[in-house]
Amino acid sequence: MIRIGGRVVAGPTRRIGPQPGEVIDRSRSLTFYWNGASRAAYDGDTISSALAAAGDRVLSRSFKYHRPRGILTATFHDPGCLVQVDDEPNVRASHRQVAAGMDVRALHSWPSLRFDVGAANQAVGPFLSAGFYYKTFIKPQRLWPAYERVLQRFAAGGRVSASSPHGDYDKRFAHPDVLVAGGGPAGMAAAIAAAEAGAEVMLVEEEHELGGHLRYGDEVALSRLQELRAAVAAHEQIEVLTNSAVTGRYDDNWVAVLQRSMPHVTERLVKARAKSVVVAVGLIERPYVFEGNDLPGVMLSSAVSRLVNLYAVRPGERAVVFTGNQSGEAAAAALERAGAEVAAVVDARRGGALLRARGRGGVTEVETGDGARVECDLLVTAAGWTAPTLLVNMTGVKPRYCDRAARFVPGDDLPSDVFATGGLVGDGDVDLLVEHGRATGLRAARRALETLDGHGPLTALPRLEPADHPALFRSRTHGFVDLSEDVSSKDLVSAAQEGYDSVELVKRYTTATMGPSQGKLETINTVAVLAESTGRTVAETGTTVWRPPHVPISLGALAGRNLEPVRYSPMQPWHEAVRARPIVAGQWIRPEHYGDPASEVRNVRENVGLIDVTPLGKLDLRGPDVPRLLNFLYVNKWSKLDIGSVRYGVMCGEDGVVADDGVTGHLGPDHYFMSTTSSGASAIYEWIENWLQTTFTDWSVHVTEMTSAFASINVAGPNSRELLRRLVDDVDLGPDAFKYMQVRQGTIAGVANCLMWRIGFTGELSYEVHVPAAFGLYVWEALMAAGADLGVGPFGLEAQRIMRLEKGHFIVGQDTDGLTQAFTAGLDWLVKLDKEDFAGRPELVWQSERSDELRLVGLQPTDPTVVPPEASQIVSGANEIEGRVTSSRFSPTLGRSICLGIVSADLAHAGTVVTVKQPDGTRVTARVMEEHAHFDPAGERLRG
Amino acid sequence: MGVARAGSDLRPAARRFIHLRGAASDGQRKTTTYSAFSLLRHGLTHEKWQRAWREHEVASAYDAVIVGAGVHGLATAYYLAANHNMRRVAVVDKGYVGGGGSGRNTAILRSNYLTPEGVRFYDRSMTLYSTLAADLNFNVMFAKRGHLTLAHNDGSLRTMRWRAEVNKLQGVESEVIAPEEVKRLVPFMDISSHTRYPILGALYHPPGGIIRHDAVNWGYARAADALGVHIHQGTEVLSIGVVDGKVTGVTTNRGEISSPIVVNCTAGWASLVSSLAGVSLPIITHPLQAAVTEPVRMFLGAVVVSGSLHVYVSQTDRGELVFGASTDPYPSYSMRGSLAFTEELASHVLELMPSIAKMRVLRQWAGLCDLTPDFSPIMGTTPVEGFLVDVGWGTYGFKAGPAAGEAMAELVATGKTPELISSFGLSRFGDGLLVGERGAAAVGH
Amino acid sequence: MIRIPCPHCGPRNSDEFSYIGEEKRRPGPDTSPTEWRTYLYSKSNPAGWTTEQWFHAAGCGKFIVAERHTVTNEVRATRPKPRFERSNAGAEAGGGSS
Amino acid sequence: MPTSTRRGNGSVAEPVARSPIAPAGPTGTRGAWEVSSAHSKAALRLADMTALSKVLVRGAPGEVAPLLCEHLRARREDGSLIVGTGPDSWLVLAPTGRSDAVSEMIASRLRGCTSLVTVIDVTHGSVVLRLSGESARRALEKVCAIDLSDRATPNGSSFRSRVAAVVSTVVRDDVDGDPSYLIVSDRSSGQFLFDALADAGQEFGIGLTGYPEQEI
Ligand SMILES: Cc1cc2nc3c(=O)[nH]c(=O)nc-3n(C[C@H](O)[C@H](O)[C@H](O)COP(=O)(O)OP(=O)(O)OC[C@H]3O[C@@H](n4cnc5c(N)ncnc54)[C@H](O)[C@@H]3O)c2cc1C
Ligand SMILES: NC(=O)c1ccc[n+]([C@@H]2O[C@H](COP(=O)([O-])OP(=O)(O)OC[C@H]3O[C@@H](n4cnc5c(N)ncnc54)[C@H](O)[C@@H]3O)[C@@H](O)[C@H]2O)c1
Ligand SMILES: Cc1cc2nc3c(=O)[nH]c(=O)nc-3n(C[C@H](O)[C@H](O)[C@H](O)COP(=O)(O)O)c2cc1C
Ligand SMILES: [Zn+2]
Repeated sequence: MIRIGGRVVAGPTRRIGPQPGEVIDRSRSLTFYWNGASRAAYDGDTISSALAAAGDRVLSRSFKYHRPRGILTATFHDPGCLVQVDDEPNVRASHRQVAAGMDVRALHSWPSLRFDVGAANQAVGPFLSAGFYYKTFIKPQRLWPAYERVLQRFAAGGRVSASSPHGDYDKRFAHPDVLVAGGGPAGMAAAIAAAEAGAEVMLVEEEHELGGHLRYGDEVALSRLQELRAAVAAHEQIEVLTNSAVTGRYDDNWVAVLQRSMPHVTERLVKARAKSVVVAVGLIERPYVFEGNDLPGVMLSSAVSRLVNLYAVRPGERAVVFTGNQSGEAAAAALERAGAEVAAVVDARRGGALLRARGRGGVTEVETGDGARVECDLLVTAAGWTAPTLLVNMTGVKPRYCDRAARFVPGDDLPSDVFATGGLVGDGDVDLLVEHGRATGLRAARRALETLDGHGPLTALPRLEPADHPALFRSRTHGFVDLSEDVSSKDLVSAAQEGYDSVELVKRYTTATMGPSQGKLETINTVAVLAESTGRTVAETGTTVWRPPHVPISLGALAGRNLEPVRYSPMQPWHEAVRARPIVAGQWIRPEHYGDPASEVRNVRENVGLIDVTPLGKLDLRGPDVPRLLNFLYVNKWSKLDIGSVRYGVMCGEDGVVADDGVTGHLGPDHYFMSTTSSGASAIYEWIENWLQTTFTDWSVHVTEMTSAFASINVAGPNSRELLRRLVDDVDLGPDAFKYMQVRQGTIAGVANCLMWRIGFTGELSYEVHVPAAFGLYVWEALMAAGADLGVGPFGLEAQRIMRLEKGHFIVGQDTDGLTQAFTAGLDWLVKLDKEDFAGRPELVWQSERSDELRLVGLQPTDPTVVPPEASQIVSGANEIEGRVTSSRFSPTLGRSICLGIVSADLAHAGTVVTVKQPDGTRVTARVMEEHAHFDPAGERLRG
Repeated sequence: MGVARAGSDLRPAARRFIHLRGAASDGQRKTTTYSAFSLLRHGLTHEKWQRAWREHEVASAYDAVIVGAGVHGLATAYYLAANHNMRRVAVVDKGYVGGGGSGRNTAILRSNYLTPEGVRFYDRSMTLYSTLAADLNFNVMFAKRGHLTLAHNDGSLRTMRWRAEVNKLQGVESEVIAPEEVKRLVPFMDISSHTRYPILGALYHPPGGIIRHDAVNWGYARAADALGVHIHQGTEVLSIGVVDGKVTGVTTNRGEISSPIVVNCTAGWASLVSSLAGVSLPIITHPLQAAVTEPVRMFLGAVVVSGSLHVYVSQTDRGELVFGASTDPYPSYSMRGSLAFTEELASHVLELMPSIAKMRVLRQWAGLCDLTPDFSPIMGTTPVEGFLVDVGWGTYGFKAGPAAGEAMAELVATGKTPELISSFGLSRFGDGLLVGERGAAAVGH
Repeated sequence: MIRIPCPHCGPRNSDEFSYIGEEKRRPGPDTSPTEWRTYLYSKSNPAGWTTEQWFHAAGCGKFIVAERHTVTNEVRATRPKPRFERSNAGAEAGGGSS
Repeated sequence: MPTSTRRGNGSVAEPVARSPIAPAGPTGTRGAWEVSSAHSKAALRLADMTALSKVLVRGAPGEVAPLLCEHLRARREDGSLIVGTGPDSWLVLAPTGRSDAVSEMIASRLRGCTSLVTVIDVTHGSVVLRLSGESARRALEKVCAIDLSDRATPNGSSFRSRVAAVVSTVVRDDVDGDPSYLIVSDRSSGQFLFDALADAGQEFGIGLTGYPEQEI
């Protein structure tokens, strides 16, 4: 029901007869829900056009003052038309098409859109001036949280739900020669010309179909539209993306395109590396500032044209048109065609002025500059254009103000691979826009294809300039400058007076331009009002920084499939079958344990266990200079390592900080094999390559990453030799033939080319076997089968951690940290400062000369049942920190708790009793041990 | 406090200029107090508000020139005037107040660092922040929402516990909590064990939270102005005078200023400004980006940080989510921002809270961070006498503003480096005495 | 995503590379703490053209040298690390160990 | 404990080589390898080719490239495919079980080189996938940032970059005029990569197909 000044003037529908350019399909009716009530729509309707057709005028309440708001622009940027659709917040009702059954709800209204209690805020408006919250709620401080909760209630926006499904999003890369942003006449023409010149073109249009402003223009416009669309369609080289937005142009023409309503996914992010970008995003009509400018029924002229011509909706019954350009006239003509009465046209070019609009739930009366009052339900404004310069300004080019046309233009000196055309550049009729678009498209193609001629002569770039336009920003009255943020021109004036008088400060103080349309509607008026109140010009005042995205983009689309690779060992199917508990270790997924780590430990100590250590870093090193390389990389000496032997080594960074450890074996002439920690593998590879490629460029060494090429299995425990003997024929495993710290190559279970090292992290007699990966599962199963009577069983990472702690082996990154130099880690026995040079040597020389350094020590809690959690602090006095427990476990082998810890030098002597403060606050004591090893310090078991 | 003490330790040079012609005069003023009452009065009478801070001509001499009108520079100036009665002080900035990192940070405050020196220092800042609104008579909207640092593997869980233990020993509230407790605090969190980055626990720091960062900058500027400090926006330092190893002043685009003290508080630009005085710093500048979503109704109470996933997120009172991540992968002075940042951010946030996929990013931006090798700041003297630095704030320096300003003011006024910041001197790099905060400061916020 | 023209692979997205750092000289073994720590920690960090090393990790696996402008991020030139050009540091570091 | 091995103790049955990708049934064997013998006629097909022999060659560009292949190219020779994977590295793909023979052949060809030459069997370190069919380019474009147009990546070219975030060597190796890509990546991420490609190909109706008769 439509009322004007209390009179009912129309029934519930405002749908008019078929229009030549309408985009609705009258043969397909849909039903959806608006705040719980059903509404009819046609396929092709936007939510707001369907609501407008149904006579709904109020689409939301503003977030601060809870003022009623309706359609203003009928575009994506419509500030009063954000709605909740099902579980999706902040949907643009003037862009989103209706789908059957949609549940659409208005924002910011409680209990209902018509009776809104928050509207009481309007009364206190004068006290809620810009920045009021900085000036109050200061004391008493303890009440601030309570105030804060009240403020939060007025937060803008829709709702998210913890049970929403993630949704289906993905991505795609593209490499167009020319990417055209905007599918209006200029953009289409540019695409056509570029394609004709041989370029692969991507043409991106935000709306649901190509055409730009031609879609809602007159018959001439519509016929040009058909021609251009047909020409685009005729070119296979043009890929057209509609309902898609170019959201940003980043360095080196890396362009983000958000593609919506796909058959396969909800949204897709296209990442395009374009050789040339043509920005043809047209112009945005700007609102006018006056009292009552936010009332439902106040609409931009283009909104009226769109509603009538695209959706066959009569936006009002009786209209006043305030205009400074032809677009106002076009709107007036559209209204008349739609059967509305145009009660008055106020032409700013002839001195006409607009004072205020009045009404409660919508406009009912307009007061013009001469004091006349006109009853109406629609006030149309045509106050001028804003060029959406973001995509150009993202390159670093600053927008320039064109005084004559009263608008900012993209600026000068565009990068050579970015072109602008169409309304963004200037005004003209369709012919001129098309001509300019074509000439620009051709230039873009030439630049992309790096051809200077061919495909005919380069047509001259026609003159396209902004047309003169009256500077219409604000009337004599004050009104809203930013409807989304509820910021008025008065707020801006007062902020400027308070000293927030640069455009950046006024923005931050009032939040003008910080809402959903990010200044596309608001910036020019903000700048103009600020200029007016500071006595500066608009040009001097300048704009705020334009930032991407051009339109908001969902987290889902940005995330896409979220490709996060994981790595598995060849034995993974076996681990899964026995339900090993997985642990995420970097990219690797590994078994943490198989049920009971303590019994896994006992089994290794008593029988034999298998652990999958495939993630260990493995590097194949070849060449005559490998020994020099090893001497440089490790802190210890490598010159004399016999073929068939392996050695433990530690690497430090140039700052002397422990970086990695592992063993390296000498396999054959000029052939070595290095192992690193699992987490250090890729960094160490890169580090070695760095030395070889940038410093020791004349050394002959080839390094090959072999981590995944071998399945690595540690066979550990007193029965390990016997177990291996059953599967290995070609290597003598006898204790004298294959000694501790030796390496052999041979065949295991019929699999040739296996490496076997006699080493062990667990402290037991053990063999680390590296099996060609494809046979990994086969060999693992063979070992399991062959060792059944020997008590073979798997053990996981946790059992290994316990056993290495029993043996006192430190773990780089756990028992050391980012500042732990080699001597702190207790590596005095290993570091060979008499080597002429090695990585980190100078720092280690200086560290060796100091005595006040922290030390890593073995610790045993006095009470053997107490296992202080790792990271418990070692303290003295009240709260003086003297160190910390870096590793701590209950040892099933020793039946007591054991630790490693870092302590200050004066506590590092064996026998010192230190105080450990546990996380629960209790303090316990622990004794500093003679050795890091708590079990078999002499290493008899592993040498056996 | 103040004058007497300051006077006794003040280097003679600092006083020499006070009576020179053209020296800044004492410009203290009576300021309107902000309160509900004054708001009401202005609302009723439509009386004009006073300027928050005034504009001045650039004087030819000051007792101290502070370069950079971010939180560090402004706080230093404020405490110089308030605590030490040194008021002939200028803060110069090439842009607008708070236009550097201080105006573009994700505004997370916390003190749960790793080293005892770090924890004590940041805790002092938190103490100052707690009463800052009242001290400055400007509501800075400090919301102690609670701060969660998630642990996704046993290594980071161990680091969390390490931090908690160090924190507790310095009297700072911190505790490692279990995934269920995380879920209670943040119901949108996916704590299931089959995710790529399972949540094994979190470091919970109840006093941590977010603040209205601009308000902090403006509040300091207004309070400093009221005490007579000159704030010069649009004033760029182009060179720094050094004679016989001593600073003599600066040259700006608005003229020369002589001053015995120049304090470099320029964060991302710190290397460039220091090099004007011939001082080289172990600093590299990387952009750090941030983004906000469109607002939705309040659903995220705590500040959530994941170091492994390089993301931190909080919801402001306006309803938008504010995100940050790790610094850009290569050094740059560009503030243009990248797409990769938003992609990574989104995928990581959805890893934690998959049900917010339909929320939309509204704006992204970038700031510059001055990273040091040990992720600790550099505060104190330099080889050039009178040229002081308060830099190296990396991705974490907003929270430090009050404590750093207070300590730097004391150093300027007394000539002595306060104990609180003594571990953070520039000389530590030459001495090999780094303060390792990598584990707690990188990405941590 | 800026593009870095790898001298071996052609122009590639920068996320295929890891940034290594400004080109630096490693002091010889008889270095002083000051000299060494300058090598370790100090950076020239210019706002302008800089010569730096990148590692084409997700490509050819080569370390390359790039000239990049740190304000515009423009990469104006890249070149391979010269092979067989032994730096002094290398000569000293490797000296006599094999 | 599961025992998928078809043998009781250590030395009876033949060892089984397995790809990291669970084979699409039915399965068969090729040499020591367990392979899928599924057959898909879909317009877009994904096959696990991990059973191929793979040999890595390192050497000085000037000496080796003329004898093997230029960087960024791939060359077919005697039933094997030589790929220039870097300025000084090459990967040779050959039918299963041929790695020793190929290594010897290459080593003998490079015997005259004065610089250090390394030839290593890396069969076990990688997975090899083949993505073929009309929409192969569009599917691969979803997870790979390289320009795959005929202009930039014609048949016979190769590159190393990321595919679905996994560093891979990609060879454009059309089969019977049908666009086709061979993708070689680290073995441990093989299943991940395979799943990611299958997912990317879903909108094009991707079918999983087995190890082909004509191996390379
Ligand atoms: C995206 C982002 C998120 C962050 N998040 C957090 C967070 O959550 N918590 C936290 O504690 N920290 C955070 N930080 C870090 C924090 O913002 C900074 O460490 C802090 O703001 C630095 O403050 P400042 O006063 O030292 O420098 P800035 O605020 O950067 O001020 C430096 C000023 O120096 C001026 N200047 C530079 N050169 C000159 C010259 N030659 N002449 C005159 N003036 C000059 C600049 O214009 C600038 O205004 C974040 C940073 C960024 C970029
Ligand atoms: N009479 C009117 O109502 C009216 C309206 C607008 C423009 N004009 C005139 O038309 C001329 C402009 O023509 P034009 O072809 O340059 O522009 P146009 O406005 O006809 O078309 C631009 C197109 O770009 C699209 N677009 C904007 N940003 C985008 C993005 N980031 N990604 C994808 N698409 C995006 C818009 O949806 C629009 O369809 C101007 O001179 C102006 O005076 C007239
Ligand atoms: C904590 C915080 C919250 C912000 N919230 C918003 C916001 O809601 N809307 C908005 O447009 N910008 C927001 N911004 C970003 C600013 O608009 C601006 O981009 C940022 O301060 C950087 O300045 P610049 O873009 O002018 O370079 C926010 C910034 C910060 C630091
Ligand atoms: Zn390369």
